[in-house]
Amino acid sequence: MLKTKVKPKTASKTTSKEKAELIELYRQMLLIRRFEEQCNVAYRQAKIGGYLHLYIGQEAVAVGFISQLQKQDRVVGHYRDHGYVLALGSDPKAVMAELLGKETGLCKGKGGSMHLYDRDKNFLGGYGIIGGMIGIATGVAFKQRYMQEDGVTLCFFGDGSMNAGLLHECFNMAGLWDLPVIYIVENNKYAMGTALEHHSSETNLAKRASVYGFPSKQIDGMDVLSVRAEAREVIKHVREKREPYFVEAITYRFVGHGAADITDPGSYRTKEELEEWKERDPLESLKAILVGDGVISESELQTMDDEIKAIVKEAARFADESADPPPDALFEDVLA
Amino acid sequence: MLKTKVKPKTASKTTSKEKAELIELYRQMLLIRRFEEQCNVAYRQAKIGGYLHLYIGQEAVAVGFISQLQKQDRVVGHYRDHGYVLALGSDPKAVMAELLGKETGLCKGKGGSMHLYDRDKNFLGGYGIIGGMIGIATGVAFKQRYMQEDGVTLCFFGDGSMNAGLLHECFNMAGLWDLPVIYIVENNKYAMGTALEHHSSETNLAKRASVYGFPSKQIDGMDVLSVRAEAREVIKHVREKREPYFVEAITYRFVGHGAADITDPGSYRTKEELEEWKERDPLESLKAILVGDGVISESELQTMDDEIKAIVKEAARFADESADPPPDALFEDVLA
Amino acid sequence: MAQMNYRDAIRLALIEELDRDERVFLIGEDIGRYQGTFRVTEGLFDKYGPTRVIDAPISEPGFVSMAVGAAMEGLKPVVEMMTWSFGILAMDQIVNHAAKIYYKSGGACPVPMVIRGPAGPGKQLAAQHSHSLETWFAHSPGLKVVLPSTPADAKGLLKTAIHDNNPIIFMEHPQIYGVKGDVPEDPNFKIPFGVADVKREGNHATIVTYSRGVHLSLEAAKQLAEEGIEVEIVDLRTIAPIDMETVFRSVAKTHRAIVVHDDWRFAGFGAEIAAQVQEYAFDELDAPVLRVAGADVPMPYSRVLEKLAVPTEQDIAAAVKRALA
Amino acid sequence: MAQMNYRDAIRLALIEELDRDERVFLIGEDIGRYQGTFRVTEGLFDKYGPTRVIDAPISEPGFVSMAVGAAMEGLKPVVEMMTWSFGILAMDQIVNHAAKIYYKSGGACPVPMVIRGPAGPGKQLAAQHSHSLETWFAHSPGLKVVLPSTPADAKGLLKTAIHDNNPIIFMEHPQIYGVKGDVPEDPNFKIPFGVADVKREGNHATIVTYSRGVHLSLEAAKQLAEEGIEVEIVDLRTIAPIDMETVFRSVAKTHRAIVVHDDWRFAGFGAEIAAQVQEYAFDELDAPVLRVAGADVPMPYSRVLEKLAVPTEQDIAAAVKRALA
Ligand SMILES: Cc1ncc(C[n+]2csc(CCOP(=O)(O)OP(=O)(O)O)c2C)c(N)n1
Ligand SMILES: Cc1ncc(C[n+]2csc(CCOP(=O)(O)OP(=O)(O)O)c2C)c(N)n1
Ligand SMILES: [Mg+2]
Ligand SMILES: [Mg+2]
Repeated sequence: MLKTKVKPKTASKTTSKEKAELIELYRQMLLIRRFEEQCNVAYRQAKIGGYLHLYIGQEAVAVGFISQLQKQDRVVGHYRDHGYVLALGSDPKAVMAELLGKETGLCKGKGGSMHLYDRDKNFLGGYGIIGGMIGIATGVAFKQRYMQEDGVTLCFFGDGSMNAGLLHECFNMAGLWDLPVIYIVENNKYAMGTALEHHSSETNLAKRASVYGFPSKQIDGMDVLSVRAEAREVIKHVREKREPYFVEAITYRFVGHGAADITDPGSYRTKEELEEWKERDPLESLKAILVGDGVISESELQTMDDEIKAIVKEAARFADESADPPPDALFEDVLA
Repeated sequence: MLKTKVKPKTASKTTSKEKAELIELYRQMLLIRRFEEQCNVAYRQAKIGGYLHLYIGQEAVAVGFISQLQKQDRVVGHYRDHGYVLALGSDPKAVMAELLGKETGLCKGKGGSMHLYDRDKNFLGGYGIIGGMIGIATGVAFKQRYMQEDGVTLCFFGDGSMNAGLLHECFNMAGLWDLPVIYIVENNKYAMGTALEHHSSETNLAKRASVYGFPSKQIDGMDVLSVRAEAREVIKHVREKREPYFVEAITYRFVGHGAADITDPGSYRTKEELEEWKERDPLESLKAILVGDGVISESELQTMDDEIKAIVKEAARFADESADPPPDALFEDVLA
Repeated sequence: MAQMNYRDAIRLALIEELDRDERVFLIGEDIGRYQGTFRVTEGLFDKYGPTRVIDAPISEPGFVSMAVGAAMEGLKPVVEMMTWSFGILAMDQIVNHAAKIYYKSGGACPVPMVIRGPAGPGKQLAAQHSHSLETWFAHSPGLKVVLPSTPADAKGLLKTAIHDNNPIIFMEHPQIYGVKGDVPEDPNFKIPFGVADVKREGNHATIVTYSRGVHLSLEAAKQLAEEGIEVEIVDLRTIAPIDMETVFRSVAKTHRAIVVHDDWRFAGFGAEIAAQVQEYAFDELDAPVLRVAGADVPMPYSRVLEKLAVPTEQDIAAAVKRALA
Repeated sequence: MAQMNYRDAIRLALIEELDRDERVFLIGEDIGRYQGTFRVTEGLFDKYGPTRVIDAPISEPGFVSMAVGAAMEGLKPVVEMMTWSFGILAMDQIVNHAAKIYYKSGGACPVPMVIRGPAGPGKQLAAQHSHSLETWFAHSPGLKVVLPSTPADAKGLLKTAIHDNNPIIFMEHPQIYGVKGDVPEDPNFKIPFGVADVKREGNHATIVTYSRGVHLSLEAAKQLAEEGIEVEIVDLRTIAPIDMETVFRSVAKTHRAIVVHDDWRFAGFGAEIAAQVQEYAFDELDAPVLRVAGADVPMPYSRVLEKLAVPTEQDIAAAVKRALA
């Protein structure tokens, strides 16, 4: 079983600012978790159609990285993208409405789960084609360099993308032209039902990405504090040195590849493996630290959970009650 | 200036078999050289149209490698492909006729310079699309493995191909499935007019190819004896171990990218650099050894050159006098 | 004969061919351990093992071109495109390699391979996963393009495809995997390419279609029959090669033609049918050839918008009436 | 007005735009130090340096998608495809990304970029380098497709393309780079998309064409005029958007139409023209719409075979006479 060797770090909880930040990390992960759970319900109710890929288990990666961004920075992701927009602060109502294909959705109901966009929150899209997001992110970073801005671009994708030719082409150009892009592979061990060792000739992905003239490293993607610490360093490096960086975040998804997945666990991974990883639940780990160190009490956490559940419920209600796009919308937005 | 650090080796010329082999290496390189010179003439006479890429300067790579093949092995190449078929023993008449688009050509005049095929000689095609040959060769090696044969497949391409996404995808699959393919990049420092350091973020190509779970090495591509020695070892390794191998042969082209090239030398490389490399002419180096060590005399070499010139002249005559394909040929060979 | 659905009929053809010829192998993303996204290859990994049923990395250009090379050397690859929308990544390998190697080698190297998988809209898969690409492939010489509408056709045409010596584009439709029908179990049952099938006879108008369009047209035909309009439905089954004779014969009887397909209308395959019918059956036509096709927009995710973007029975019935007006 | 060739007219448009807007940059293979394969960008690397004129690695999918991302953030990339045959490798980036992002983002992210380069046969470049791909792109919503035939059109349309807010497919023709003509030097000179240009007036038949087809048709028109046949030549200039009004107006006058293009005939763009003319001008037609197009074969290398594979003046003249027979 491929598990990270990076040890979770404990937090320094000296200042009240730091305390608030820790709580905020937890709050964001919890929002994503509860939101995704609601999505699953809506999918079973056939309110959400098409493909639905949930982020449950991987919350620490998005939250840890995105917590370190500044407003001139940009984010691009693959189709498993709810976590990114929620961590960036998109309105859960507009996200849920998009998943239900409503006109009040982030993309007026035209994008759906795999194709969220939120320009105001610096999210330049979820992409349904493996590899696609890497090209887009590389171009966004190209613009940052071309205009001599100091922003950086985060690009999130899965281990399956390592085998897309486009990744190779873009990594080479990013290395050649020193683009301020941070490629983050969320290595959750499986591309759909194909295990890492069945799809990648080199299972150390940080090593695989090490030949394009820019640094790469492996990090523990299950521990949000560790992700945050690494993200801070990596983002600082890229912002200052103006060169790309590759990060392999070792993580795991606790749910099927897609909400429709009927072969999991069983056909390609075992129940035991899944259970073992669930013991490293990023929410549980942080909760243990927060409560153990007295940063927050169990009852405050309960209140937080209630609040978040209310937010998610409100998002579901909003989405339900929103109107479908009008027929004319079909022919709008084809050309700018 | 990127020049190989591998030192040319001297030959062991103990046996008469070995002597004959050395002379044959020279003969093949000379045939290619004279053939290419004739092509250049035919191009200026507008007998050859389209794109014409000559192999002058790089002869040692094809000749050294191909000299070590067995009959169950296969070769695939990019569009700069005259050297491969000539080293494999294709009839120069049929090759030249193809370049003139005649029905007696290797491909009945339908392929042209970039697309030679000679199944009888195990050449499965020159390909005009950068990267294309890598996919084909990987598939040919896949068949060798699937059918549990002991053949190997050589795949020749240029440094420019290193940036094709397809290379990355195929290298991964070859590594994953242990395919008996030898990828040989002829690093002649330029992809058309773009220097290696302007197109590749990592200029050590053997290093760039080192992350797919199979061995890679850099060799001196200007010295045919060195190429032959390395080829022998690499082919033996792949034939026995059944895994891929990557070879970076450092070489140089003495002519423009294409016969039509009017910007060379000058716009992207200097006359001085070109002259410096010409001092390492693979024919001249081998000749010095052969004559110096008494393997062959100057006058025997002159006789050889006369014979080869006659062969090339005959090929030119044959091609000139051959008929164009008949009009009906247009619609033949579209479907098998 | 056995009753089975379209998905199972395709699987049956694969099994028969895997059993018949050891050179036949399957390759594609998640066709093995995961049992196939649309479960067409369910059980085959267990039955034939990883040598014959290969889970590929997400490298469409890579494994398609690998299959081309293998085919040139005599293997018979059957590649699954998880959806044909991903085939867009492999256009160069398909159109500029698989389709051209036989010609550019002067007939020396045939490329006997099949690329199969679902193509078409209707599952709310949105802009990037809902393509019908038959028009692109039909436009490219050196390929054969197959679009079966029924389980029996799917089986018989896939068998022919695997026996063929050329690169075959085999497009299934995600909305008809569950459709049932009688399927011959005879392993020698094959359906030749380039032979259209009249799925319904009628005198008033000819509907030329394939794949899902056949089912839509049959539905529309029922409605129309209630109003006394009898349409003839020509299922092309393969659009390259194409059986225009059957179309012309039908038009000579009905004097009206309507083309139906999911793919975008503008410069879509319907245009070719219209162009040929007006060119070669000009004097037979009592009305222009009409097209019922996908709206010229990227596919929207919203269920209601997606419905508006694809042809319906109503659209077809309306077009037939317009042709008859 | 200045006399210049098509190649120089394109370069002039690039220079004006590079000077006007710092967000405009050029990227492509060997467009810089090598001066461009067809020398369209000659001198621009020296003038604007490596930040504005970027030599790309041989990574068509890579640099096209990078340009898409840059365009989403407000830059104005002008990508050179060394030939459009290599554009086949970037179909996914063009058709499934550039063309769809505006729609799938619900109108949030326009993608203002131009991809330009030569497309078409005639230089003995053989099977893999001779594509005309306009049909594929015209078929794909979200793109505009431009095919200028003259130096003035090339300049005016390229300016419009760079000012446009959408992904533009700009196809030059390798055989007309040397063609000369008067070109307005006014940097404000632009030609709107979707406006066809009648390059010759006539009453007997309408030729609908673009790019090299215009020159062939003008030659054919001369021959025909000697026999008393006066053709009208409609140069579409852009096929998406398309100006069918001008075509219909001409057909209403001549009652006959012939479409001419280099691209393959089967499911080629001519089919769309034929389908629309027969649909919307059915009663105007005295003869079927005919197509003069590329042979449905991979392009052969042989000079004599290549000549047979592409349309000629004679083919056009013969088709016109057939339409008039
Ligand atoms: C080009 C392409 N091929 C195939 C697919 C189908 N597909 C969607 S997700 C997926 C697996 C991706 O796995 P990974 O990148 O590891 O991301 P994860 O789902 O694990 O987050 C596949 C094969 C696709 N979307 N795009
Ligand atoms: C996909 C693709 N893009 C661009 C080209 C045009 N092209 C032909 S050769 C060449 C340079 C290749 O250089 P390299 O691979 O180093 O080989 P060399 O010519 O040096 O032998 C280019 C860009 C092509 N043939 N295919
Ligand atoms: Mg994964
Ligand atoms: Mg080179």
